[in-house]
Amino acid sequence: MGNKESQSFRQLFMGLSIVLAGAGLIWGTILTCRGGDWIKTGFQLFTEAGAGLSLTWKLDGLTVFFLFILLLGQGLSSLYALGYLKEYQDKNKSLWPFLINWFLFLASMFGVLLADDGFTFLLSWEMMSLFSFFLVLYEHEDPQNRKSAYIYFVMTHVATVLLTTAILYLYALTGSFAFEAWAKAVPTLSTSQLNLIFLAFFIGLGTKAGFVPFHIWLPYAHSAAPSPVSALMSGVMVKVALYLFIRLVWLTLGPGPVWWGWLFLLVGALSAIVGILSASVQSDLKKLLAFSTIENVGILGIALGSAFLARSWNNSWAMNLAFVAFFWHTIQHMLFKSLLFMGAGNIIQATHTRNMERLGGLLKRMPKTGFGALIGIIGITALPPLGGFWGEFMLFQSLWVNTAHLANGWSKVFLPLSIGVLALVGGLSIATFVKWFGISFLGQARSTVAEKAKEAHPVQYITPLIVGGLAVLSVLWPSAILALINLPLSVLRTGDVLGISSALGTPLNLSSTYLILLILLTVIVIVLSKRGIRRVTATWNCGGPLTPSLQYTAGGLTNPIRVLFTKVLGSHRHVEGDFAGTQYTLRSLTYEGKLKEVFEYSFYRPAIGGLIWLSSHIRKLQAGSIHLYLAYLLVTVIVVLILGR
Amino acid sequence: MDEIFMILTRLLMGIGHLALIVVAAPLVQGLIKKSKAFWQMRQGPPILQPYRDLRKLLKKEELVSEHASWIFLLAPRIVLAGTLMAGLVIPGAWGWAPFSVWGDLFLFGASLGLVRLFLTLAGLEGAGTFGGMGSSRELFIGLLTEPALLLGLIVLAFITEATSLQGIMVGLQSVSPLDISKILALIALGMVSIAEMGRIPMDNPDTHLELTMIHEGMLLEYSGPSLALLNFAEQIKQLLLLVLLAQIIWPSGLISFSDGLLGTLWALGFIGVKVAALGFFFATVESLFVKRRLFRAPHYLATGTSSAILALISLWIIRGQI
Amino acid sequence: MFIGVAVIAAVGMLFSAKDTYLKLLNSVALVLLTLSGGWTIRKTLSQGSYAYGTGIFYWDALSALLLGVIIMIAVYVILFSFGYMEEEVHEKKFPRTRLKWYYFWIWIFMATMLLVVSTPNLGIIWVGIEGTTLATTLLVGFYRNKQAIEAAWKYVILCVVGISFALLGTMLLFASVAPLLGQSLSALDWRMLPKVAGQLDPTLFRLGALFAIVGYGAKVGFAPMHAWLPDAHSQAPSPVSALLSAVLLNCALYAILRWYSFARLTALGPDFVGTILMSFGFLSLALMTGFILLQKDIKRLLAYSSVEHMGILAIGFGLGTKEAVWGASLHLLLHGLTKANLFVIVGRLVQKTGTRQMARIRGIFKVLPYTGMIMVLGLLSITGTPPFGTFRSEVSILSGLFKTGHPLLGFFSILFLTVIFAGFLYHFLQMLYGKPSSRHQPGESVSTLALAIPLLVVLFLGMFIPQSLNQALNQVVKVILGGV
Amino acid sequence: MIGISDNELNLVLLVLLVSGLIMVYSARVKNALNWWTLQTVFVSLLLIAEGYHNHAIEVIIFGVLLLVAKAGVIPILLRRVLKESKTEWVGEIYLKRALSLVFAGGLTLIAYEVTEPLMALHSGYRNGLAVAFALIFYGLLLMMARKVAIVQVLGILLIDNGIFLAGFFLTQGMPLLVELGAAFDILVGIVIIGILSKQMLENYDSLNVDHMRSLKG
Repeated sequence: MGNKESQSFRQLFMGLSIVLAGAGLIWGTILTCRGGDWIKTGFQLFTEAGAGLSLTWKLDGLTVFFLFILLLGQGLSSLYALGYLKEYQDKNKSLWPFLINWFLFLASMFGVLLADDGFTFLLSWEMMSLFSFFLVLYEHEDPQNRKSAYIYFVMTHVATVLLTTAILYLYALTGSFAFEAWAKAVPTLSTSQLNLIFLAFFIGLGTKAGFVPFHIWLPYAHSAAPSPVSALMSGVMVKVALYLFIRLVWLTLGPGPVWWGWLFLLVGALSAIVGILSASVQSDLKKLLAFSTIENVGILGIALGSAFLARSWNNSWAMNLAFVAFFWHTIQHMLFKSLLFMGAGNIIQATHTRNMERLGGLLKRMPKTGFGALIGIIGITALPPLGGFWGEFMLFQSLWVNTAHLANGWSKVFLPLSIGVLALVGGLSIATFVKWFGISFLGQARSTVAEKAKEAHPVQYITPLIVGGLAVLSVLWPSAILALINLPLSVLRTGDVLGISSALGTPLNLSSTYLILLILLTVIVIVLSKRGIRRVTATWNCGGPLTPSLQYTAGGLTNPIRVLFTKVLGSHRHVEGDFAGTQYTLRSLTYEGKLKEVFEYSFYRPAIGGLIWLSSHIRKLQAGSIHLYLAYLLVTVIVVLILGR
Repeated sequence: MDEIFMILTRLLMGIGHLALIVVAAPLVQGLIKKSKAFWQMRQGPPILQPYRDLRKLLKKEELVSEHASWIFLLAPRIVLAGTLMAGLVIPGAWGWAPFSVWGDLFLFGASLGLVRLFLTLAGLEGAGTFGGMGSSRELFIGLLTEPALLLGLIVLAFITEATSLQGIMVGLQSVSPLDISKILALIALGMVSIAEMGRIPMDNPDTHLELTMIHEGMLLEYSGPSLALLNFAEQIKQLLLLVLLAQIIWPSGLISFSDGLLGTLWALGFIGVKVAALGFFFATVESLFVKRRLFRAPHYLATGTSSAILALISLWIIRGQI
Repeated sequence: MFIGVAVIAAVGMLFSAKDTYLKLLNSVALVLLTLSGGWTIRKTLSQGSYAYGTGIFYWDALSALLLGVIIMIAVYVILFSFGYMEEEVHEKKFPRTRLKWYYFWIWIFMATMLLVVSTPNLGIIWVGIEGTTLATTLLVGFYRNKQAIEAAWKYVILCVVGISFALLGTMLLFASVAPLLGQSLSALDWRMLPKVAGQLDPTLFRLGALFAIVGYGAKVGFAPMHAWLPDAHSQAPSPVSALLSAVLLNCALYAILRWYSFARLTALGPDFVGTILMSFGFLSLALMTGFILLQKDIKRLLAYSSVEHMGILAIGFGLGTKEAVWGASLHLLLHGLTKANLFVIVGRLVQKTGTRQMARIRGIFKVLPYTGMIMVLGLLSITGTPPFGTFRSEVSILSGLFKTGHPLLGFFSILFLTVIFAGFLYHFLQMLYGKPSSRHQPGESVSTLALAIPLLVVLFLGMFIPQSLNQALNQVVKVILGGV
Repeated sequence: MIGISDNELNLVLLVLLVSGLIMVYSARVKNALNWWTLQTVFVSLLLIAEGYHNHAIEVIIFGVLLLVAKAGVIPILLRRVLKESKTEWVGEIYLKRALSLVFAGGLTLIAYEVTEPLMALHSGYRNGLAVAFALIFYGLLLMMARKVAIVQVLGILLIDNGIFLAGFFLTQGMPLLVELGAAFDILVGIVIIGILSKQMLENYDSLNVDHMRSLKG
């Protein structure tokens, strides 16, 4: 389609998407503020589908919360896409695939959130994977992207195998697809059945959520997709998977044995560590962000685990805290991660590279993007004053409460250890994002593309700033968020969060105080230290001239981490020095560092290899000789006759 | 009416708390320098020297690298402010902290994290080699200290069943000074704070030999007022850690108005003595050991973390809950 | 009557090789076929069953379903083959004079299949099935090159042998029925059989059923008797492949279903035949994953996937629960449509690119965008991805598998389906993107999109199943499960 | 019901079985063909005898037709093809002749084993059925273990004989329509296969099926 009309289509579609999101948000807010009793009851809408496979939808507080996330994400990323797509349009790349799949993807996510029975869920779940796959595939010119999309789609399908199995198994046991029917029937099931179903759900959904070790696809897909899509996938789609954990495991499969909680806690901790470790040694703008998504999912997993444990130790305070932490962090991560992906998108469009080793000094050239990104990294590293911290704050607290109120047992050691893990993760994430921001935005440009970089289209830096503004707002006015979080909590039968606001409110109101005080102090300091003259000079470099190559590289900045965790990261380095004859004068030095995805190489590749081997042997059956085929026939006849008697 | 009065007193006390920290910080620095000099058989600079240095730096002209952006100038301010924010949760001379809600011990570590973030960013601003080197090492050591710090504090929280530092201090009064888990936690915190204060064996505050320095490396590009602020912030951080340790070793509980002026002054003197003693102790440590190379840091800090974990286990074992 | 139409048309084809004449005749025949067939189907579905003449011809819901599939696909494929064969002639694949023979055999083939679904007599069904084999043999070998002949030879030999087993089975059946219904033709009428099903001599009948299933199974292409299928499908002209895959296999399956539906009533019990069907189906499914995963030839890929889908159908029907059979009947229809469409579009593709090796086909989206789109739709439909109807039918089949207490089988079936999906996706992505080779002839008109009609039907059925179809399918279920 | 006693019947069956075995064992295509013709004659004679005994004229006619068509037309047709293709030896594959004879023996046992539950039938008929099955298995064996196309055709014909025999013993004659259909199909089948083998000759200039293994995997 021509340039002109594609422009109009771009604006039309994205505008529509934004308007829809806005309308949805406003409508929802109004209905919610009007003390929505209807939310608790929920409404159902049947559609004729024959053979008892009917599509049913339901809306309750839990759904409303995630719908809020979805709508917010949709609005923001659509707004961003409005600017981002312009580049494709200038390259005369057809926008149709993007626009159509964009809408269908969003629609299917709505379907997943609203689904009230297994079949509807499966249907929309598959479609969600399908359309996101097409979106990842949008930049198919690069074979690497095609590979990523392929890996993504296949892994989600393998996960869906387990989901389908579990759902059909439940269907066979209860004779119905409806979630309520399952919940009713669960007490009648045996423990082993329950555990099997739980495991199936855990792996199936965990793959989509990006739990380690089912996370292989996530870095590929999220980095291959166009940035608005990455924002949507990281910010929203992953959360949809987590929503299903609550819907299917917490609400449907019921409390379950204690080890479920431990599993969540363990896998969560593992994901957090592995995710952030891999992130810290990446030098690819978007891969790094993708890995950090895995980390945050891990944190959310820890929160879920804490909630499950609290439930089985019926410690309602810890459970409330855990859930508040969970939902709070969900919102915050959505905001910050989409913000960062938008920033990355701007950089990529300005420099056409994702490799941080070629960036640098962008803050001077794209100041507004840079400012947004700065807010983003403070938030994502879970540092005060921004919201990222307060979520973890409550998570810490819930873990502490869980432990303190526990009669006895080794759990009293392991739970606090997870606090230690979180601390380690926090430190690592600081390192990671200092690298992400510092290397690409600070210092001097490492390549000509970085030097020539220009600030992005206004929409593209205004949107991140809006997101940042929202993040700040959420800290300044936490009670609003609490009111929102109250909706799902009321569904999860964990009592009213405002009920314990006496205990909970204070720290969260503290968040606004903290922010204000910090700004106040900073301002005071600035005012007080405003004396003296400034002079701009060259950086001191032992007297020598300062070339870009003298800067610390992205790899170098986090090299200590890489060295310390060589085993976990599967890192290989190969240094080659060319000494001119003597061993004193070094002519050239080549350094090559490689990272092997440990899980990928230790589990997935062997599995695939085995599959290929097997099928290559099966193919030998068709050897091309008709005599052989006749032999098959004869043998079949005889076998059937013998067995059939 | 009395509500407003309460708020006002809170505010005033808070300001007083900060003021005390601000005033005392350089003094402690001078004291430590002095005691190091004592071990090195030197005269050493006068105790008030740090004040003079700060004043001089604040007057001086400031050089800014051509590659630096606005963050270069913003960083020192935020670093100082963040350090002060960390100060708000540390119970001061009167065993009272402006911020004392449950969970504020996490706030302490987090504020220091914020400080670290901006410091390291500032280190990258200069586009030079040493700044990057400093940031890289600071980040490395930082991520290793965090768990030990948090776990140590958590153990104390479990001992006293409170998660606000003030509550912990109050609770610790009733705990015997020789409580095994407390001592183990203390060891952990001590090792952590050595690393945090950037002292031997982790880092050498006095050196400017490029290849060994960490903290100084990040400050290399700074001069004039900004440098003053950064140094000042470092001194404050040091003071805070010392106070924290001191309060844990020998907690001084809440002093209410009822104790009157005398009691207040007594508390002030008491904490002064404790901090001075600790400072002297660390100076001694610094004089006895040498700086380790970077990749020995993990072992050192792992020791800290493991002692914190031991503290935890021992706690439950003693309580007979395992 | 439409059998007559088919036969007359077939004979008529021989009179002239003129292009316009052939096209005209075909079109007329197709119109008549559609009209009479449609009328029959309507009548059948409205009154449950419909007997013609003295009951030599008889249709119930099941036959009507098959009849519908045959006619729809026949119209689609024959219309397509106008342009296709023309192109082949241009490319000197065969002399124009043989064109009429092509149509002649096609229509004979049609006639035999129509006979199969129109007669109520198991004996005649056998004759018809054998007839399909003979009618298609020369079509498979139509290009008369080495490979074509090889394929035809394997096809005819294997199928004739298989079918003769089916004849033996029919005789055994007759032997067990004759004492009860007398030595007449009506003894093999499956309207009579249920009445006496109870008193059949089980030993004789069991032997007969076994032979019949193995025999017709060879024709359906159950593994490990599927060997002829990929060869025949890959060597035949693409329209013929479409007919073979989408219709012929279903007709053979139809024969099995007739046996199955009353074998359920005999002393063997309802599950005897079902179990055999299921084991064949599962075996096919399992083996085909391997063949599909490492396939190099695109038409063979489709052929193997036909075997796989026949396996799914066998599982579905063999389960014998209402839901599963419903799904299987739906799947029979959907698979027919999808596979016909895929063979047609792939036929075009092979014509344009001049190769069947998938490794040589690249960058379809660049050269043949519309073909590419249709291929994406086909890929999604054949792998049972929502929102396509195949998803729904497969889910109901699988859920039947779970309901009858085979969760493990169910799990593995889903797993195999996924592996197959991965294979298909891989091959198609490779072909659709990348850098097109120079030999590809770029460019095509929007009219290509018209070829996607069957897929669009499948898509529609995935989102909404009209009440009428639903009722028809329920009737089919009744027929197969005997009023369950 | 057919007018001959069990002994005679068993004798006939023995002849049929042996002829089948010899076909499996024979090294020359021509021999196999001859033996098959002999077998067919016997089979059709059985039919005629039955018809004669039951005074069923149509059965007799059918038997005669069968005699002419199968024992007359087909052998001639096949001989012609043989002459054209100058094939003489049946090419062994997988199984040498001796070994295939052993296998044939095994298959015979299986045939008896399979028909064993059919005790309900008259014993002579049961033997007949077993022989019929054995012949079918022989045919398949012949097809899978010999290279030459014509031998495979012979295999089919052998199977056909077997089936016919089975039908005879089971049902004393299927409904005529089906019988005719079956016979007709076989004839057409042979014709088509003949055409194919002609084309095979053109393309491969030999009737060795084993050359055709290009379609794999």
